[in-house]
Amino acid sequence: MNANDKLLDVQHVTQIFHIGGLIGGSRLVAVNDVSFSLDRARPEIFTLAGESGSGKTTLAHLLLHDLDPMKGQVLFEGRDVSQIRKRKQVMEFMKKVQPVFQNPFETFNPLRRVEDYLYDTAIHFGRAKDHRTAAPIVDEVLRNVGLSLEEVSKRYPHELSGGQIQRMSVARALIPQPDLILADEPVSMVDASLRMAIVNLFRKLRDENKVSVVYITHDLATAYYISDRIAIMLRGNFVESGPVEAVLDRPLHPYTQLLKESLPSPNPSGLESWAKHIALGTTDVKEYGRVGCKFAGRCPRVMDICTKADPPDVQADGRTVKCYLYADGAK
Amino acid sequence: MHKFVLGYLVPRFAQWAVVIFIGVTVTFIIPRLSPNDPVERQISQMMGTGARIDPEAVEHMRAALTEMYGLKGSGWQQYVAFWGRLLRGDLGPSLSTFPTPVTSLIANAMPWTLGLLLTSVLISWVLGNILGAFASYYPDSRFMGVIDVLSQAVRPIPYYVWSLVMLIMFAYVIKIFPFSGAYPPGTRVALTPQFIVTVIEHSALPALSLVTIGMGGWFLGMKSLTSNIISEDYVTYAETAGLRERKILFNYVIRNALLPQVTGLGLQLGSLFSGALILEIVFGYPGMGMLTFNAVIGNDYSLIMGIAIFSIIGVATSVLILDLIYPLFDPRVRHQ
Amino acid sequence: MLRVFRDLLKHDGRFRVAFVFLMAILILSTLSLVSPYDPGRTFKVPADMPPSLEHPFGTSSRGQDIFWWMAFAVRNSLLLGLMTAFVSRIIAIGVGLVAGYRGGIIDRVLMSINDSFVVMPVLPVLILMSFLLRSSMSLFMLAFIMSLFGWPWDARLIRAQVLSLKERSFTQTAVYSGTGAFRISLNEHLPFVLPVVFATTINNMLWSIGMEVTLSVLGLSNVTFPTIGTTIFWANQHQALVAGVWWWLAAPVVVAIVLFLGLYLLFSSINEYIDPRTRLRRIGV
Amino acid sequence: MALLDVQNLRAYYETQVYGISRTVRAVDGVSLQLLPNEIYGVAGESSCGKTTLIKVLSGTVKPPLKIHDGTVHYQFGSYKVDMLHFDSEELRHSVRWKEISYVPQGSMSVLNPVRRIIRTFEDIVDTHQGIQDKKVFFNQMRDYVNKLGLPPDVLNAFPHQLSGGMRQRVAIALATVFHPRLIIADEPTTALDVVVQRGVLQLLKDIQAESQNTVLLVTHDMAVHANVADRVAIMYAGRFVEEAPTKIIFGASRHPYTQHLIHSLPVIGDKSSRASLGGAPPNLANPPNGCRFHPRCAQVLEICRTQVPAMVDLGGRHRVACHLVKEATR
Repeated sequence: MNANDKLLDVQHVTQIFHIGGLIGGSRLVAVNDVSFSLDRARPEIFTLAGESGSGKTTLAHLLLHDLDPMKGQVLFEGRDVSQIRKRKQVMEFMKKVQPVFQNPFETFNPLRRVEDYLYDTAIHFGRAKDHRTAAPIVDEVLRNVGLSLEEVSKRYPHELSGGQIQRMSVARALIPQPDLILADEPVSMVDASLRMAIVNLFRKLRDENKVSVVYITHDLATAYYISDRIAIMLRGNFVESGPVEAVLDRPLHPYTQLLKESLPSPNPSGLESWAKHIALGTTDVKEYGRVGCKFAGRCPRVMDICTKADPPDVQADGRTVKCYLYADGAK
Repeated sequence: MHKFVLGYLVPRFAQWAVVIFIGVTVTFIIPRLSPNDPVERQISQMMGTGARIDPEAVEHMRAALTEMYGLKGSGWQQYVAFWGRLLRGDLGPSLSTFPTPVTSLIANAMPWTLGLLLTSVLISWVLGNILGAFASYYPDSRFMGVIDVLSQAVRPIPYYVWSLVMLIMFAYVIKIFPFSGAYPPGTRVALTPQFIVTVIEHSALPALSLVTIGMGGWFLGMKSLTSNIISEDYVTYAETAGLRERKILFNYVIRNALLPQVTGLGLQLGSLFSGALILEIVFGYPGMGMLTFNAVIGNDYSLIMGIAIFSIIGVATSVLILDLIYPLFDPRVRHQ
Repeated sequence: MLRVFRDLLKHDGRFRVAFVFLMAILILSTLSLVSPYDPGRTFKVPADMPPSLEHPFGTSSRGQDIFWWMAFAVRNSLLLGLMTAFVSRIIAIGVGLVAGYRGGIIDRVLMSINDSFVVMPVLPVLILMSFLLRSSMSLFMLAFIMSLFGWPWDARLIRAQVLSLKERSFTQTAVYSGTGAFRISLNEHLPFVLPVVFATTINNMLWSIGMEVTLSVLGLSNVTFPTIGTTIFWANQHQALVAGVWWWLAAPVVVAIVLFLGLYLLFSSINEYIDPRTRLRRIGV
Repeated sequence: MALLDVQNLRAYYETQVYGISRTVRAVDGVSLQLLPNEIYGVAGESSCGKTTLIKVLSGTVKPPLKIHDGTVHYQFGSYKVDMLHFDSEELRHSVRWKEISYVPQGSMSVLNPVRRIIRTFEDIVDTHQGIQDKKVFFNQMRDYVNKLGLPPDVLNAFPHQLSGGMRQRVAIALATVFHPRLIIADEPTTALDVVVQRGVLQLLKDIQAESQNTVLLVTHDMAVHANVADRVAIMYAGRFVEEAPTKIIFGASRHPYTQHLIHSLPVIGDKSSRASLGGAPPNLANPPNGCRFHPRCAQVLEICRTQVPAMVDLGGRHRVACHLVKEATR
């Protein structure tokens, strides 16, 4: 498996932020030694799951080349993303990687017609010469996401529902025929009744359009429903990553177990387990600064080694887990 | 705590230094740009008086004037010498009232302007803010409606025109206040009670016009600020919790609306200072404004330079003081 | 544009007042083209005549008809205001958009210069400048110098707005639609910035005309050139109030108030109308 | 005896902007009863009118919101309060926070940013009860928040220094300081992470169990209702479509919209494909006539397009407004 048949290859990426004044101020390791990769041959949906302050959005900025990593590399089709400087290279990169944003009502300028963005994308990425030749292409991608040009043409964002706008956002991303879509919490602001339409859409993109998706979310339920592989993030670290069935059906890392347990299940029978009291989370910044495992402060099975040094990445039951409980010596 | 010092205080002092540096440099450069050389003008003015002065004395005069104007040597040497003198607090002698130094002229004019400016700015700031908050918290009260219309009418009018209107109305049409000056000519300047009374009586009209103009501005500013804050969540929450209106108005609405007004005061100081200058000229009030007027009439080049520099340093320092006071108002700045 | 005008006229009292005031000013200034008297020449009419049918604003001690003189004065002051506002807008928008969008070192440098100008008391510096240029200070030069001092406060407002717009995701959507940085500023950010630009234009006119009045009263501008300021200068010079020729001083003061009030009311009513929030509410969000 | 009885409530937003007047019929004919000692859940998606309902029930109706019809009667023991026609001063003095308190959604913007938390406690308690000795009061509050799982130094902190979960617990502590009979919680945990949300909801449940009062819990998250609420009402486009004890809502609901809300949620462990509703939530400025759900309903009948379905009582406190049900029972 040589390098260039990997669509995306993230190698030991670390990003450190400086908060506070010019000199002094504390260091925050937002992303700590993260690695994963997507194959070009097999399009898949890879989920980055984690709560607020877990570093998943920072990682998204690193993948989209908004930020360059302090350590490690992000390779796209074998080439280091941080080397992309010139306008032509940037356009080439954007042709292959497109984002979908969280808030439908912020994705498009409230004072411009939504369709203008689709026409711009078609023209700028060479799919059409002008407005007239762009129309059929725009209509085709809109049908692809379950809408039609005539249903949404001349409309401003406030004249469309959250669900419709989010679909247009996906349609816009499809126009340059990208290989990878990076969706940052694409459904969290959409009504539950319309949410499934968008979620099913991502599945269709993978199966029919052969587009890989990096899906960023805090909602494990939708992640389980559509993704092939998942990585659970805590304070900048991959604490558990692997096939979604392994990670979520049989979670090993205590934090993943806590996340799964805390998710209220939509049937009243499961009352007792949910009612069990859990330790109150300390303020985020303190947990970032911890030595060793970031979860040690709250982990029901903490050992003293956990507070000494960063736990190793262990292969167990078909996934990788960063926890001393499963390190070979510990059994 | 040190994060606050580095994050907030250091940049403020840096900004203060930059403002003064740019201000002083601008006042240094302008005269050098102007087509007519002040030394020649001074000499031609003297020649113009018809007195016969032999050329040798003129030559001597030219050297002395050039030296005094700091025009000796290359541009860079002049600049360094300029800063040297400034740091020693020597702004050179005033020409029209030779040889009294500029600094002493400014020294006895400044207290008058400060007195007038500080009192009227404080009164108009406090009054304007309180009334502005009441106006938007009780929108249907008629009294507030009248003040609102008056402030909108007064606010756009520049200081000069407004002071003229006040002068015509209160000194000319309805003779309540004396015509001009801070005290009748010839009274002994001393800290005796009657002297103070005459000063107050004389400076009432300029103070009144400064206050009415200033208050209009602060009133409208505060009114729009509070109308946004009234719909903020913490105000609705306080109302839902059944707090009394007075407590909500003072501890929630005004307390938060004051923050931008404090910054606003800082940024307005420059224009307030200019406004006060103009007012003094109209009312013949013996502050920096009158000093400027006399300097212009007397073609006193170095006095004007001194006034310009002094005003810049004065305003920049007061803005710095306001920036230092601001964290006391806003805990979010104090506790990062 | 007509619809906007009709809406405002119908619903906003302030706009109606502003409309009446500014029409009066415009009529007065266009009359200057047909003025029977040349403002440069004095003693063409009997001096110190109170307002009468023949001389609606009366005549001045310098033997000039104040009404026709004011026609020229208002026109020149208005011209000065427009020129200063126009030039300073260009600088303000340029600095605001660049500092806001580019960020980084450029932003920090531009803003530190900007803040020093905002805080600096402009009048003493202007006095120094006009003192030296004195009579050779033409209207255009005064307008240009004032526009050098008139942009910083507004540049900061525009920058603040661009900064917030840059954070909103539709800027990123435009970037990923392949749009260039310049076109993004034009299509995405300008519609939001225009209300601020418009509001500050009128504010700047108020400031510059006011400043001209101040400078010419000190005799620091070309006093033979009729403007609102020079009228007051001559009235002061001839001790109009003491001599009882009150109408000579009242005319410029009244005209100034009508001009400033008209501009301010125009500013606040239109500012509210084109504010994106109300515009969205009007479209029926 | 019902703590709250609402009959046929209609509350609309009337806006007038530059000659364009719009009426949004946010709450359009809602009737409900709250019983003592229960957690009553209201579920509904965005723009279904649940926030407007809360504004009316908590007595914070301000223009452009106007009450058009209906009655809202509270019964605090022997003390009757007609919320729509009640003297605002007496309401402020004896009902607000003593009988009805409120837990907001985003607690970041709810606490006064420039005052320490203890000051907000003092403001509320001093207004209603008066504080004799500030020192004693501080210690009382410290023990009280400690009991609710908050670290004691939270009282001296400013709101911006606390995490989301911490602020939400402070909001709950504030809302329960007088042990009111009714606590209205408007999406109390939407802005929180799933672990913190669980902690906050457990706190709310414990407080309700201990003081036997009533909690009106409003959230779009059906799973939260399943684990917290005793009874649940489903709201759509300004009207109640179904109301029943939680077990019936999740086990035997009769309204297509309720069934969709429950079955559309993906669950860990079950990858079977889930359908989504067609169309979009109705625009309340001109809602569809008849049953407002009919444009999106899979089992729509002719009658649904024209006639508004009445609320039918199926017994066991299970009420539903749907022509399908009326057809079946006839």
